[in-house]
Amino acid sequence: MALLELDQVTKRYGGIIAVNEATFSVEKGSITSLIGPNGAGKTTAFDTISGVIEVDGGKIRYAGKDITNLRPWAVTKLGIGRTFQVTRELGDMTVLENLAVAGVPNSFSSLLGGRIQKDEYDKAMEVLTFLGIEKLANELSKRLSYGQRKLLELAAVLMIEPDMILLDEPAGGVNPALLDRILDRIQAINDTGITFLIVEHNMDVVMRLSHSIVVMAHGQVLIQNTPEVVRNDERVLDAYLGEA
Amino acid sequence: MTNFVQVVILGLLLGGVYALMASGLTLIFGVMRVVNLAHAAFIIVGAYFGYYLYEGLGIDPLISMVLALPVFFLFGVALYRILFPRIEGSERFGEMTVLLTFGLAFFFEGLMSFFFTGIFRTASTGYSTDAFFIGDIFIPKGQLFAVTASAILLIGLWAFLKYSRIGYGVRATMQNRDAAQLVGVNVRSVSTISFGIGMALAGAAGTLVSFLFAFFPSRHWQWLAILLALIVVGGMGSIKGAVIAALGLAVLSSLVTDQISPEWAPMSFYGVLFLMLMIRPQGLFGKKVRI
Amino acid sequence: GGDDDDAAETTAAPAADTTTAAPAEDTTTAAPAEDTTTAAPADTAEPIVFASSLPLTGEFSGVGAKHKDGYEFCVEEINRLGGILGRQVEIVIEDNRSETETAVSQYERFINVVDADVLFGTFSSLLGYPTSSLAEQNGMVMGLPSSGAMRVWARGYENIFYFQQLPAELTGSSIVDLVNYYTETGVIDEPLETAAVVDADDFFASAIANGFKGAEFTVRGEGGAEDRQVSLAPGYVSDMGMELVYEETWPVGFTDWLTLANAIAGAEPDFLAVAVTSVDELLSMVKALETVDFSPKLMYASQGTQSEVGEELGGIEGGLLIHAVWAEEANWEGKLAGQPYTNVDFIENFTAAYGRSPDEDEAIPFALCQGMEQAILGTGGTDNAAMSEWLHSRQGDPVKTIMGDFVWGEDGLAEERAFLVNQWQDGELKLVYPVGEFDGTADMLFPMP
Amino acid sequence: MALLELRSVRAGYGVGPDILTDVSLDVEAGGTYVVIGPNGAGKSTMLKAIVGLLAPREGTIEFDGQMIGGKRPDQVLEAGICFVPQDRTVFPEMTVRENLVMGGYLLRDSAKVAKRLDWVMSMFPILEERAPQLAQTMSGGEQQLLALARAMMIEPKVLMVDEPSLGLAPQAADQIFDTIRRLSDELGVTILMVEQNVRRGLDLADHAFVLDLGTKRFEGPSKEIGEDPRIRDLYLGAMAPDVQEEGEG
Amino acid sequence: MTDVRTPTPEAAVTSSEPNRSRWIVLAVVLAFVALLPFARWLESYNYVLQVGTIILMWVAMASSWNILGGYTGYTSLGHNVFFGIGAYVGGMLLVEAGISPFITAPLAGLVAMITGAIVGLITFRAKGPAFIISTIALLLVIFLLLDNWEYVGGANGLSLPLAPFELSWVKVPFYYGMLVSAVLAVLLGYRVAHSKMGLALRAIAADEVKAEVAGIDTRRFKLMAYALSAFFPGVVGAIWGYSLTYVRPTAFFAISVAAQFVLMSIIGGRGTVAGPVIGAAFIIMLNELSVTYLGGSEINLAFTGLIMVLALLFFPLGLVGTLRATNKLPGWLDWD
Ligand SMILES: Nc1ncnc2c1ncn2[C@@H]1O[C@H](COP(=O)(O)OP(=O)(O)OP(=O)(O)O)[C@@H](O)[C@H]1O
Ligand SMILES: Nc1ncnc2c1ncn2[C@@H]1O[C@H](COP(=O)(O)OP(=O)(O)OP(=O)(O)O)[C@@H](O)[C@H]1O
Ligand SMILES: [Mg+2]
Ligand SMILES: [Mg+2]
Repeated sequence: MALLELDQVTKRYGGIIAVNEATFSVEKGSITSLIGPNGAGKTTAFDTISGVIEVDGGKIRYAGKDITNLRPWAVTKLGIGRTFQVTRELGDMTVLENLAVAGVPNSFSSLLGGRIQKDEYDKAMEVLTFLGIEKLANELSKRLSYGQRKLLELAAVLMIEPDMILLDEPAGGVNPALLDRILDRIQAINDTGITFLIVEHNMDVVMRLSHSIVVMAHGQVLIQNTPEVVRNDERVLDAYLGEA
Repeated sequence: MTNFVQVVILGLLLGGVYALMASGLTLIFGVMRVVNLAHAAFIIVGAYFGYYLYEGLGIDPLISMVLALPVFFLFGVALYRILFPRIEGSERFGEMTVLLTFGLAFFFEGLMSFFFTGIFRTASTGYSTDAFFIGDIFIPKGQLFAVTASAILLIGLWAFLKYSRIGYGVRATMQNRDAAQLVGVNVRSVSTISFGIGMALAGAAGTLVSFLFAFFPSRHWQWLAILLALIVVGGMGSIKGAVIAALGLAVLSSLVTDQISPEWAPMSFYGVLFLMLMIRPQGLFGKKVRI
Repeated sequence: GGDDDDAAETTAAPAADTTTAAPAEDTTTAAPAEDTTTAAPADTAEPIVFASSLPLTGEFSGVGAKHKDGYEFCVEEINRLGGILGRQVEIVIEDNRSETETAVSQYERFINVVDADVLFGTFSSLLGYPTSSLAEQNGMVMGLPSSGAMRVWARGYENIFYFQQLPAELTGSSIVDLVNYYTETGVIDEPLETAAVVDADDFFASAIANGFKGAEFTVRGEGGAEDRQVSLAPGYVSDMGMELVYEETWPVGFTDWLTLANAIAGAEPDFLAVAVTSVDELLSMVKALETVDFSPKLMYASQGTQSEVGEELGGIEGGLLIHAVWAEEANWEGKLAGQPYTNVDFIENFTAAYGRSPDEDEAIPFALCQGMEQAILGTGGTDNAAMSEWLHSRQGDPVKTIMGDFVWGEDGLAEERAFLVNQWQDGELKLVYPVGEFDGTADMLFPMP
Repeated sequence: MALLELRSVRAGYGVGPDILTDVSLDVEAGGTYVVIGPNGAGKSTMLKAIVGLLAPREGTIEFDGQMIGGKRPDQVLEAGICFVPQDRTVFPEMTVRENLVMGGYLLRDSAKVAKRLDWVMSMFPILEERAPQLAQTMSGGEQQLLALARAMMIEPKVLMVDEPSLGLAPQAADQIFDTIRRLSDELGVTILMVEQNVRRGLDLADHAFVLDLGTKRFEGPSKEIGEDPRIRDLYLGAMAPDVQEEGEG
Repeated sequence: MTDVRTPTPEAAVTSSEPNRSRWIVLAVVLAFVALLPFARWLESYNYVLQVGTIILMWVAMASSWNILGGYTGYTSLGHNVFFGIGAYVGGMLLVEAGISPFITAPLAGLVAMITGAIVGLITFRAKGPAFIISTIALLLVIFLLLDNWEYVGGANGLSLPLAPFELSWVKVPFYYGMLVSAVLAVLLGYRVAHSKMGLALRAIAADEVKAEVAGIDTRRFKLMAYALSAFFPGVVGAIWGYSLTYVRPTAFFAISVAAQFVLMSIIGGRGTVAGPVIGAAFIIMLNELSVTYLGGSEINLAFTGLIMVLALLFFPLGLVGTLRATNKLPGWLDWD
């Protein structure tokens, strides 16, 4: 059963149609990749799903529920976590606090709860240790290197413990030695039933992880199919992979 | 009908002067992200400049305005060099400058009170109470001259920013300091220059104030409030926006003064500001940034 | 600038004349003063301390600074004349930046830290209102140089005294008298039928305007007391037989004077009353009226006797009527150090000391200081309770100041006397009403040029 | 003598600790160099120190016989080093065209700027298409491309790029690497880049530095570095070279 | 590599709890402040209490402002709106119903709080400098409205009866009123700083979109912050109006009053618990000193301005912030 469905989703900016009647779906428990040339509309698609921008048309359904134009926090609370391609760390907060934000209840009771509970702390440290940045736990996040920020972005979404994780270029700028381990981890998490939708330009990563691939170009969805099929599709070669 | 036209004309003339005052403020904001709370205080300094040159040496304020440009430019440059380098690259630059310029406003108000006393002043030039009459409609000369002078300055400023190389540097710096440095802009000198320009505009506007309004040192807070409203309505950092907001709101305020009551005239500034926030938070010409 | 020089010259001239006579007078007046101090406890006795917090900076700084001069000059004069009861006098004056919070804590400091013997009031009702409460609470006498709106005096306080002739609301009565007088004498030779009243949205200014318009208002009762209904009906405009054709109020920080002037011009009133918060508003208004080329036949403003008005307006203020609590021409006979100290003495000595002639904003504080000095002399000390009682019981034996005689009622308002009315004529301020009471009153110009 | 020489450079941010503890390296004119190393090693910091966004605390940076350590970025650029940082910084409220024009800020001569503009646009047709669009409304990858293209508006002696392939789709990345190669081959521009896509970085460069914990750990010809087992395990991961073999094999 | 504090669970989870010696110093200071009114032998008793009252009042207000301006990152240059509203509510209830503002102060706070939430709905549409300016506009709008609302006295304002206390005791209730407000406001600030809500607010300050994507209902938290930060200004406004005996728009709605909120917090250290407290004490004492010793001359204003500029140049993060950054902050001031 499809966990997430985009149905004719459209987003326009003046004359530019960033996403043009895009329709695709993500199966529950799968790792689906969203690829396409620069400016294809991938990030915009993420933005519409996560509620960061409003769509101009179409429907987005998650677990059978219409989540079109829901506020971002509500989407998150429904179980969809996302990362940003251009990282958005909470600069004046430490790495640890960046992660702890995931545990804030949306009510007055948040005034009563202390800052970081023991279990949250343990969870955060576990994630950080895995990504090899546990030493940075008390560093202000604006002081991180590019790659470290990418890792923090990933750590933050893992903290939310979502049912579905949207990753926007998780591999960009990450050292290959570490990337190896991250991919293993994604696979491990996926094995526990968590669904992934990943935007990525690194084809090695895409091919290694994906069960299904969605290809976008000029705002439109060209094809959605298995890696084998996509890899050999003419249009995809043309539009995206080029000679490589 | 004549009265309506008359009131609109008066509003436009008042707005022209506001436009000059507000554009210096919005320029400094645009380039340096500094909300210069001392801007109006510097306008008052400029007003004293115009006043004393007129009273002491008999120099017409319109000529003082031209003199004020280099004088206040240098003043601004000196001030910038003394104060800003210490906090320039700081992470909290924006909020620090609010406090810094607030302190400056107090400092200069104090100095002015000390040197010029708190007594109200106004330069009585021949034209400051004179008017051209076209049929039943009158056009006050002082305001007309002031607006013409403002317009010339603003066009000059606009052309400078639009076409000169430094103008490009100024715009680049205001959008992305690091990137500007990396394409070869000397941001320190560009910031200094634009602060100087903002100051020159304040000084020039001040000389106009010297014969248009009665002023004294602590008057600046009231001016500041109006100018701040104008630059938000116009879209912060947009000179075009500031000018249009100044003209539009001044006309509105004149109409309110005439038709309803002067008591509600300030509402045209602050009320419109509120409306603007509700329908278009970024202001008339402010750009909505990609989230 | 030509007019300014004229003004300076004309005011300087009489001063120069009189100073030649001054030395002789000085010695005579100084002699008895020395007598009182022959016991010479002057250097051993504790000085008497006056204190006032004034708005030397900020909104009211213009007038505040002049009040400072008035107070300080009075203290200098007292000391020159030998002090009070053989004690020298000191005055502590601090700046409150036109802020209530600062003003209040300063008076608190005067009372508790400086140990001031007598508090002098501050300028503007904004500051006068809360600081006078403080004085009342502490049982300290406080003379107020301003804050003339009736509400201030309806609070039932026992220790505050107003140093002007009339509360603000009744200011217009003086103009009524003036109009009646000049109509009778034929100077006003055209009928005045319509009137416009414009005022700043301010405590004091609107009080004056209310008098003209005939407003009614409620003064809320204190601590369970009944509310008091104050009616100014039918209003002075109506008293003068005019019809009110335009009334408007402008807010703080108003800048659009031309539009307002244009609207006034549109109503074409014969008489225009303008009540302002500070003189800069008057300057702007007069300039705007000039620009729209409108002048009523008669125009009154609530402030504007200051020499700067002539200087800044360079002549166009001509014909403007302003009520005054004080004028150069009014040769009132005050007292200081137990001896006569007339208005003429004041002008002369002030001019000698400051190199410029005084104006009302220096005269009022001076008179206030005179009053307090007489209260100290009268009670033989600085017991404020006694002083308050003494000041309240001046019926028949008034306090004599350079602003005339003062007798206060229960509420601290002075027994009503008419204000003076000045008129700007050719860059000079002339006393035009009352006529005949003082030397040097001029005829009113009518209509306005 | 090398074109660019770092000697015992120590640097850090604000009052913080040293990030670069002791870095010395030589960049010869006309060469292509790649810097690799784990995240947080100090690669970007080193480039920032060279270009003047960060003043070295100790040590010297000499370029073309001139001491540039501690100079402002615009002075360093004038001297001939052009830098494209990792978080591509475009002028958000300027159009694509204006951004490119800004790239030629130092040229002063508007005819020259126009000429370069044509050249750059012809090289990246997507930018020509988007010329009037505001830079901030471009996609992540498009902005990266724009920032790179902007650096090509002038002909520097040294082009320093922090991760040229970052965020670019494979086709676009190929094009960028191509362009860099051409700049080096045809115009003799010296290239110093950081690259996490290690395989491609080593492919392109003829010389490599390995940076870790703020100092230079290894250096040598790219080929050797790529095959060194120690380096491979520590910094390249099992994947990069293997996949390369797989992919191409 | 960066030298980071090694995170221990204790450090991260409980680092916020001041240790023992810290508590002792704090308790001593608080006891001193609380017992001050018993020092009746002081010659300048009433003056000391008066200045103390003002300082405490500003401690309450600056700490409240800090919730919005410090943690949430929304600088309000119109916070005296709530101060004034509190004064009007307290004043009207006294005049109309004869209930002492000491009793109605919490109600005044509540009204201010509700106003805050409503105002937030509008002003939160703007960000950064535009938000700052919109708060100034709010101030002027409220000013205009009250200035023209005759029921509450219009421009003439409200005149209140003198507090019915004997002279030698008259300052004491006001002092304690402000002390209680100040302590509660600081505790609220502390609570916010050490709660999940504080985390949420700081996240909002850092990046609203990111905060929201992390699951934080930013709109709700911002309104909560605005409302909370309006409460104590309302409370102390009611008390202060009573002590002035006089509530008038010009006395409460001046921009210079609004600026005090910001100055105190920034000079003390924005976004820290102790900052506004230090800042309030510093600014009020500085003002007192400069009007006292430089009072005869207009230079005192220039002097205040100069101190502000210098404080900023040399303590860019505020006193508390800068000391902390250089590790010189004494433990008993580290309340974060
Ligand atoms: N602005 C800053 N202030 C303080 N510390 C910083 C700052 N920027 C980076 N650092 C620290 O300096 C170290 C090196 O950062 P740098 O950006 O040079 O790493 P890098 O090698 O480029 O890593 P990456 O591959 O992730 O880009 C990191 O540990 C980081 O935490
Ligand atoms: N606010 C905006 N205004 C105008 N155009 C926009 C705006 N936001 C995005 N676009 C346009 O929409 C298109 C899609 O952008 P998007 O960021 O979704 O691309 P992407 O597929 O994520 O590309 P990349 O791989 O480079 O990240 C781009 O052409 C971009 O220029
Ligand atoms: Mg993208
Ligand atoms: Mg890097």
